[in-house]
Amino acid sequence: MDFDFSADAIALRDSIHRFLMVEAAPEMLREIWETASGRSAALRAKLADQGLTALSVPESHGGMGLGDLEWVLVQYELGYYAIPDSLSDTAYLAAHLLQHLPNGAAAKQDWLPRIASGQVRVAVGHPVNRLVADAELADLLLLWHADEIHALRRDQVQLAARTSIDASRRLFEVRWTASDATRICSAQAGAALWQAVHDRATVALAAQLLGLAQRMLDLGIDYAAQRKQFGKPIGSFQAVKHQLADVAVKIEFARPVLHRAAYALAEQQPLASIHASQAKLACGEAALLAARKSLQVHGAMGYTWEADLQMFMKRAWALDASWGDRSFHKARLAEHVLADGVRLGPGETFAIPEPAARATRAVRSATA
Amino acid sequence: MDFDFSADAIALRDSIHRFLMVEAAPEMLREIWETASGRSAALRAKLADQGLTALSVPESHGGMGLGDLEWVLVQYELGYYAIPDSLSDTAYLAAHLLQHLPNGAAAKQDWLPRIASGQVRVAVGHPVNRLVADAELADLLLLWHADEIHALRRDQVQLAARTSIDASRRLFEVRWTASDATRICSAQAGAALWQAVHDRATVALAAQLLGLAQRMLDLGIDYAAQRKQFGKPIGSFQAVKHQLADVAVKIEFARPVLHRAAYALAEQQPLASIHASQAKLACGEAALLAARKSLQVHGAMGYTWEADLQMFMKRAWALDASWGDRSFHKARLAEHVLADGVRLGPGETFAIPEPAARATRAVRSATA
Amino acid sequence: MKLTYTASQQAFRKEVRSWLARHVPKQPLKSFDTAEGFAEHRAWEAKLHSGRWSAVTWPESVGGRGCDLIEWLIFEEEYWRAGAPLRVNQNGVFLLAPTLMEFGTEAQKQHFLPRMASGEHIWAQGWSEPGAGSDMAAIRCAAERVDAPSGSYYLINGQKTWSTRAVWADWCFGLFRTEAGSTRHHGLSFVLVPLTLPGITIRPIRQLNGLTGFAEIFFDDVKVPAEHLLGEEGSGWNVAMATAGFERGLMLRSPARFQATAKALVELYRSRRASADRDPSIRDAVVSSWMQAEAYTLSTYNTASRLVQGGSIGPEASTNKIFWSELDLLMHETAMRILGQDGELMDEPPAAGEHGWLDGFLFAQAGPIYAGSNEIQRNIIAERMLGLPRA
Amino acid sequence: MKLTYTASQQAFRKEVRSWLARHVPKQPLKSFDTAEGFAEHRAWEAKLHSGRWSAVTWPESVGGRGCDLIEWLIFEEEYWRAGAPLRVNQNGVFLLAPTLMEFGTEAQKQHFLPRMASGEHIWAQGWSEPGAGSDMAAIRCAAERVDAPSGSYYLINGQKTWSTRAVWADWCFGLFRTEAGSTRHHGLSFVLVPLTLPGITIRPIRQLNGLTGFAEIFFDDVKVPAEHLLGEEGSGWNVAMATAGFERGLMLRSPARFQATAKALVELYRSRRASADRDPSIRDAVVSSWMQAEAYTLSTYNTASRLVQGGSIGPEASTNKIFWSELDLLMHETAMRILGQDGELMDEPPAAGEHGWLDGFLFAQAGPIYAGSNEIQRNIIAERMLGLPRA
Repeated sequence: MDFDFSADAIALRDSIHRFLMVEAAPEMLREIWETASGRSAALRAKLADQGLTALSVPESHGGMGLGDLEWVLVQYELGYYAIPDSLSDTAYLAAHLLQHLPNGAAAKQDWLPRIASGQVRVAVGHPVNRLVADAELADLLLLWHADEIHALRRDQVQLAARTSIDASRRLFEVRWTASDATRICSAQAGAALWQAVHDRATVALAAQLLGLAQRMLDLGIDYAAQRKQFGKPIGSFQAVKHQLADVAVKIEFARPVLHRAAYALAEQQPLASIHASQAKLACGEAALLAARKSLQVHGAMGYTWEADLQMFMKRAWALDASWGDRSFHKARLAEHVLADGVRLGPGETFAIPEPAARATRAVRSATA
Repeated sequence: MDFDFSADAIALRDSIHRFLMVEAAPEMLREIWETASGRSAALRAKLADQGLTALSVPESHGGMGLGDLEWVLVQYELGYYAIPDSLSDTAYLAAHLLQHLPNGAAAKQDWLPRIASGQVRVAVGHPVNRLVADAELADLLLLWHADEIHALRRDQVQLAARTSIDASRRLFEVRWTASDATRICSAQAGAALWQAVHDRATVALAAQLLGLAQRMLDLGIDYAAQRKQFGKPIGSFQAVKHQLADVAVKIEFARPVLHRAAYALAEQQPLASIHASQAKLACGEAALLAARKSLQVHGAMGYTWEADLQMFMKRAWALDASWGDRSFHKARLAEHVLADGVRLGPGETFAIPEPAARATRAVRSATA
Repeated sequence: MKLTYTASQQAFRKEVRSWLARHVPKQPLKSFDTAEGFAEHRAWEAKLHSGRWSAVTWPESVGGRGCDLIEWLIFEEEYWRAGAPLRVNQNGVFLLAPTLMEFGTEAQKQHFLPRMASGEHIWAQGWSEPGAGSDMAAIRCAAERVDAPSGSYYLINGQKTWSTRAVWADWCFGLFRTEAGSTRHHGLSFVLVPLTLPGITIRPIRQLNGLTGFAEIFFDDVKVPAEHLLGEEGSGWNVAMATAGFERGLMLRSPARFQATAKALVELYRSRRASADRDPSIRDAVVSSWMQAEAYTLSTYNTASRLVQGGSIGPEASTNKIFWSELDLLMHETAMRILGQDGELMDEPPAAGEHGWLDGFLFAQAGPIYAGSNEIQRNIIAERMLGLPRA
Repeated sequence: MKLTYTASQQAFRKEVRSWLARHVPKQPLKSFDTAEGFAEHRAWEAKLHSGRWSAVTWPESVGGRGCDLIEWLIFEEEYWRAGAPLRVNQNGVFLLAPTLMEFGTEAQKQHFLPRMASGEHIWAQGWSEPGAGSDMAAIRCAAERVDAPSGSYYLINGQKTWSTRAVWADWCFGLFRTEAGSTRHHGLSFVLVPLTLPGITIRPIRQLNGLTGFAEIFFDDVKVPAEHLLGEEGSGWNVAMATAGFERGLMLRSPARFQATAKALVELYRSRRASADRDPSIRDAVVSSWMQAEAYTLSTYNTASRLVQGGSIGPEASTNKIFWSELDLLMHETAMRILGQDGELMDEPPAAGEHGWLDGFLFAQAGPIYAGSNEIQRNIIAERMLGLPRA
């Protein structure tokens, strides 16, 4: 029983943390928010330099061959710094889809090395989302059609931009036509792949939400320690202390839930989807509470565009409802917990249920 | 538009308040709690002396002929002082049932004058309650059977006592046999009467719960002002202040909801049941919050038998689930609010809906 | 107790309803936090005034209808029921006007009230300063009285912030320190300042939603004629407290507003029930929202009926503020949960009659903060209403 | 990261499960807050000891099995899974023992630990005093050292209160003021006191549920041999803080306890679903309870695995306390909502395997209060973990 990440993963996390602290200051985020595309080629190039685009591309395709456990740490940092980029969609989700395509798919050879080298952006259109993020700048779009996977270039789709409250999200309605030429994976093999991608996106967002929660807490602490009212720092008042302490408790108890979900993905456990939903709910709850309480501690200042807090709040609100909103994930949890014959209670936390193992085998064969 | 009670009603409330302050000190409650019957003939006699048993018995039967508006004020006081007696069942609920029996029922003549004079106790067995309160000392039991009303003397029923956490409640399983001889009202006329009694019991408990909430708040305030920790009264700490302030807010906003419900009963409005449910939910929520927060403010002392708080908490917990628990009343509210064509929103608060007026007429004819 | 409307109240409701049905703009106005929207809203105030609906509780002599609080509540119900525009001059009509009527000279009343009613003067607030937010007695912005031959004036220097409506408003009211060296709530005066005076610089503050609902005001040797002092010099704290009482109290947020939101929430839930019910706590939150909006309405009618009969406002001021601000958050958070991934879209066209949920959600975030934070309100309740000892 | 059990851990689980299956009493014991129940529970401690299960984390030399924390968690899981009795000697085994092992002399360890393991000594706590609850440094109960020819002893005078288990316990541990005139956390010493000594009067305190789970202890010239000092004289605060750390931390409430409750809650909901679903928020609370019990379990395994690898306990001590006490309240309040009118009945026979919900509900009320109130815990989190300034 060991909850620690490998020393290499920790080193990766630490280096990304230090890198983003310098390269992704709030002022830079503001600048990128205000650009037309909402994306910075320079930032993407730096992320690629750090090796992040290559993270989970197999070594055979020019990548580092790392996996879900490394990603969960990286995603947390992407959340903490509210990085406005499609890195996760490209280098985690699309890379996962592509590398697990049934053997012989040309798309693997075409795209994985270019993902690894940071040359391309890939957008993923999953049916749980009504809109597709980052479609405009995408070189490739991987789109769901009746469980099939279709690959389209940017010029093969029509886009209509939609505006999110979070200016770091760039969302699009996508019109396109499915054809034999665009299909790169059958529905039979595709179903499990789309599920695997959804689970990864769920954990990725959970990690980002937890990073956002911690950032909003940190912003609240800083403000409360500096701002004075009635001759004292407001952070010395119990009413402020206790609100921030509650956020800290939520974050502390979401973290191991998140890490377990990433582990379940990495191990392809049959309950990985359940664990992913639980992680997104726990981390989302921490982020929403952090937003509310940090805003309250900031007072009117928190309600301004000038204060950094707003960028993190908006991102938290938006991500919480993305890749399945709270209702979606709660329904999935409830179905599991309230089912006949489910094993709950002391001693069952790390047990691997038998019956669902079939589903796992299906995923494995689909990805073999 | 006038929310004020009549001067007479206020005077009655004030005199009962002063009376109970003297006659129903916590030490006396403790004594009664510990008796076998849980009831005090002396206390009942004093309540009768105050005119409370005669309150809503018609003047033609030796009573004062008052109604729901006076009762809601009295019930609040009964709650505030946690009076361990079946006064409400006898003099409010049973008196209501009996006086609205179709003309000619002998039971009216037999029992109403004796209720008014304080000679008898009457228990009411409504199907929403699994057990019958105060059956053991009852001279008369009014029992539901397929919407009929049956009247039985104590020696016509068999009782099995059950133990409530609230020692001021005496609950019984009642075994009895319905017969033509025991029936005093047909199902046709009975249905509306049972409904009217349920609504009145709901508002009565709501009022008691609000009185309990205020009492628990007052106990918390007293304790917080006296008890010192770290060299200061604990009531000077924000963490304590804010918990008690939240209770005060809940109480303030439950009170007009309660008074409106009593008014709707008095006016036989078609939405009286809905208003009654809302009152019980609002007052119950205030009482549960007051229990939790006052206990927290009391610390370990609140967890003892010695501290008065426990008597009020237990009563609040028990009453909140009686005559329809929260789920029951919430379901009734939801059905109303979410129905097709219901009139909600600005300007509708005091509107009397048309269609349901038929039901009211039914009650009126049943009680004519 | 009598919870019914009189015939005359019913007739009043009919009259309001009928006027609004004819005049409420068919298309929603632009936000009054934009230049264009501000002008549209000012025109709407003038339109209201043309029907004598802009300040119904004022005496007829200054443009009102002499309505009592029950009629005011009826007016508000019809106003929100009709989906009429937000009131750009709320600061003036609901906050400043009662203070003016209580403390103003006859000349001040005759000058300001009609212009306020007609929308000619739109008023901004000037309470907070960078170092004086929740702690309003920490105000430092100075107004030095100068008695010049050409007439006495106050020379104002300093800064105000979080000044609602100040970006496009004509006038601002607020507290200034007229006695140099005084501290806390001593030596303050309540002054009315034309925002067009030389020496005034207004820096808009961009809000969460990107618009500029409030501003910083910088005063650099601004000369305000002495007749714009409201109440006595040095008694500004008492004058302001009366305003703050109104602000937190009855008229800041009429129950109709929350009833309209609750109704919209019920409709939103009903229209998306299949997806919303995947999280069963949503239905509970919807029904609870409706109940709380009803409770707020009943409580307000209760207070209003007491005031109409000559009673005085009690601790409702502070309990109200907490109740409606938390209710507003609950309703909008619940709506966002129902909307799911549609919630984040700023360009989502609302369905027929649908509430602007995202805008409302953002605005609701400010509720527990402005007009005295809820933490301050809880202190007030604990100390003044419950009698707990000060720290 | 590796979230699986080793073969030896699995074997250990099997061994625990098999022993418990054979020995856990078929009928629940009476409450240990009654004389008869106390005796039954003491006998159960002895039975546990006979299988070497009463203190699995202790070294074998003093009656334990040298288990690490992961094995301890496994033991707890099986213990709660089997529905085994509550531990009457929790104060001793989980709170005092770690302190004894760290600060005790060899003689003290050899004397006390085996007797604790066997149930011969049941321990009570002696922290709080009437004027020293949350503010433990306000302790006044005096222990004056007297060096007599017949041997040194402490002369104890004063009072302790809220002393858990003290009504029937054999020993009590606690803090006493050994330096007259000292203040706050100076001049305190940690002393072990036999409750049978002359001059000791124990007054049971009746709890909410009518039973006597704690007591006041009055000391009137009580002579405690000096060898019962634990740690150095005057260093009691440090010794006690180590105990308090354990108390609030990992071992006070094992996750298995809450998982067992969560499981029972799911079963209760399923068995009464038709009526419970009338309030749809109940289902949400049930699922949320399960999720939080899982989160608490994962968090504890996370901490335990770090400690096993030589790491140290962090701010978990305070966050844990808040989390489990609020979860316990949530679960029992939800159960009471499901039970409705059946909830108040003290004589309701639980259905097969059903939890004693009313008892649990009452006990859960104490959670946010004892072992350092949740208000104190939030202060600690804010000041020590988040670095916010002291008041």
